[in-house]
Amino acid sequence: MKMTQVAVIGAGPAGLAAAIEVARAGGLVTVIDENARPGGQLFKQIHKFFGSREHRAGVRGFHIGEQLLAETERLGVEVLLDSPVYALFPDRTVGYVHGGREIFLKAEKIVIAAGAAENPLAFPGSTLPGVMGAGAAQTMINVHRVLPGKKVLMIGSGNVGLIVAYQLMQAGADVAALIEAATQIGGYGVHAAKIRRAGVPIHLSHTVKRALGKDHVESVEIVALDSHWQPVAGSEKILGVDTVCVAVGLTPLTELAWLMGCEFAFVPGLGGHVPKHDLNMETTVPGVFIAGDISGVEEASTAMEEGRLAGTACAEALGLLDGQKALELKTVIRERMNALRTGPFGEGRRRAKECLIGLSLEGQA
Amino acid sequence: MKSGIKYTGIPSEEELRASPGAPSRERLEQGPVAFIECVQDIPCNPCEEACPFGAITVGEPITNLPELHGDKCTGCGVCIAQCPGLAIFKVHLHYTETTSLVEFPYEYYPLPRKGDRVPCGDRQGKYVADGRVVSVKNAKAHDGTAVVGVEVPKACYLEVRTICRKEWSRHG
Amino acid sequence: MAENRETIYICRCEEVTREEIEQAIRDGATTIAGVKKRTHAGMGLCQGRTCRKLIANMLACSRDPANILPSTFRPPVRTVRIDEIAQGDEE
Amino acid sequence: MRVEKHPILGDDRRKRDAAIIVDGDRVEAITGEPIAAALLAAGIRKFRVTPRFGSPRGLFCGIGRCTDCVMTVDGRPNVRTCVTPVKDGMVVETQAGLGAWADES
Repeated sequence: MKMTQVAVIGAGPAGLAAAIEVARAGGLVTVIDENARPGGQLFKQIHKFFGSREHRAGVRGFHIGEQLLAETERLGVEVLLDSPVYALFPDRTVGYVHGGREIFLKAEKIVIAAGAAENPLAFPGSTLPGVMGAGAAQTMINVHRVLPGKKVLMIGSGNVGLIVAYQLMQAGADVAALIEAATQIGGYGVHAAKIRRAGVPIHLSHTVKRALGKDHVESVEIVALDSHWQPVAGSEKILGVDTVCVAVGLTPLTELAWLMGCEFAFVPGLGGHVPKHDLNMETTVPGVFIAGDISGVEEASTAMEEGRLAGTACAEALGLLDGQKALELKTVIRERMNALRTGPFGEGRRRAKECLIGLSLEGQA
Repeated sequence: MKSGIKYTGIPSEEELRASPGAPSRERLEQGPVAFIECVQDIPCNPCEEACPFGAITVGEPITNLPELHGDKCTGCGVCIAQCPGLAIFKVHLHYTETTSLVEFPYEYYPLPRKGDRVPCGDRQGKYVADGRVVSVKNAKAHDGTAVVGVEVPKACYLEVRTICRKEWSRHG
Repeated sequence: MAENRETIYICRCEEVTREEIEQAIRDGATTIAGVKKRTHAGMGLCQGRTCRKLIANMLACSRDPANILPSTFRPPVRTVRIDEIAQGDEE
Repeated sequence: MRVEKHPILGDDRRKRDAAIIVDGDRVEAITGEPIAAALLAAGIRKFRVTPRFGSPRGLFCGIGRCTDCVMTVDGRPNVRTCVTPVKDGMVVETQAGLGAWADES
């Protein structure tokens, strides 16, 4: 059996940031990821990030990914790829598969940074080839450099829908429209403004009625919704598109935390059931930490800060950092994190997080 | 239909008027100036650091709207490519007797070239007028965000914000 | 409702329709596991990874979503080949 | 269709160094890219037909979770094409239903 001090599950922004903090403090850390490449979703994010200098604002996501990888390499962090973690055991043993065989890794601390998955949307025709997650399309155009289709309908006006619509056009596709069931745009206005300038209409209070086609999407029918979310008869419109991208939110990938017996709280603002955690990102199971989207769906910038927090807390718990030094580091990280959780978009998440952490502290008392 | 960025994805006239990032009419008369169309309190401040003259302030918290100080802004336009939201433009109202110059960020392929005649569009991508490309800045520091300057008829300096990409590529 | 006449698949793997899930809920299913037992939704190749959320949303029409827990997770929670984990750790 | 030119990512300089056989036809590909990417680049969108109703399926989640994109690869059914890298000479077949192992037939 392999041994390590800290096992980090997931080599996305949260996991890599956590590993970097542990390694910086002199700890032995192993990152395990099911994908062929590290970086999680950062390498498909080709837009410039928001925030301020300390959040690497103005830097494109994939460059941030490159920086994180360079840092893990410099610190000698072990990153195991093509290694899906399929089980966690109560004695903090990680079961993963690599190269066609099962391997067990025993760790003193575990950081679960498994990320999130896109929510599906079911409608007539939603199983036709050409209907896909916006994230799937984004991976195809920006990582694999292949267009999934020529003309696209985007469903969902959150930042994912707005950004992927823009990036589809950057890759050479045509976006026929973006529709949103709610009465206002969910994501940042500046992202919406970019696609409007490119001539893409945004239809609010609209949903998809069905996708049509024999072997793949050939057209899609959209319909307006009234104030009770009911389709308005006669408002149907057919759009000639070959691709429908679905961007209707994300759900944290929490299976491993359930397996470990972590207590959960239901917080709709964070994507549903999320493991309770304290200010150090530690769950109700001692020695098991979480970071990133699994602890509530947010953005890569906050995921990295949560990872740093979890990594620092692990290092402290292992005695690699003294209490004073750890507190200093964690205070700086929390300040950076809170700066991102302000304003009309961030405040809801901050309140949801506070509620989640409040719930956890209550449980401990 | 409701207007405003939350409903249309386009900042309304009222939102722009109320925004501390939009230059005054007097300032526009005086020469080239940045035009910041950032009207939501999002956590972001690279524009503040981008300006070498201290003409943009965001301060704390970083969700504050950027404020443009018209007296300090020289209209150099270096802030345009630094805005992650692509929400900063530059307007030179009296470029010539009859034309204005508008600079905007542009991240599509292919880039226009200096001297090209291009169909120019407004905030909803609708054709406004033909323009002449006078500059295409794409320094390494821009990291792919090119800044395109177009000379357009004076009447449309407040409207033109992009190139009508599809119409343009159709013309070859 | 007219749109119900067109098939909507909730479980993409086992091709379980919205009507079949609705019937299971009428028949008394109150949990994701209950729906699974009655319809096979979530028993296909992806093991409910895609339909879980949709079924939870449908159950939430009659119950508080906070009380709709995901069905029990057991290893393997990722797609792995059985021969890979049957072989064991030989290191 | 491949994205050859890109305003942010630049030109795609990767060589089409591999070929896979898809239902008997040769399809150009790039070693290491997901099979699904090579298929989409060649305009192939239907990857399989379902067991119950025989309806077409293709790429859906793109991260190896939904299993909608599975095909029979080198005689092995239910291979997730969105996360399985191309190797030169791979034989890829549209999968019918749950598929069959090459040595089962």
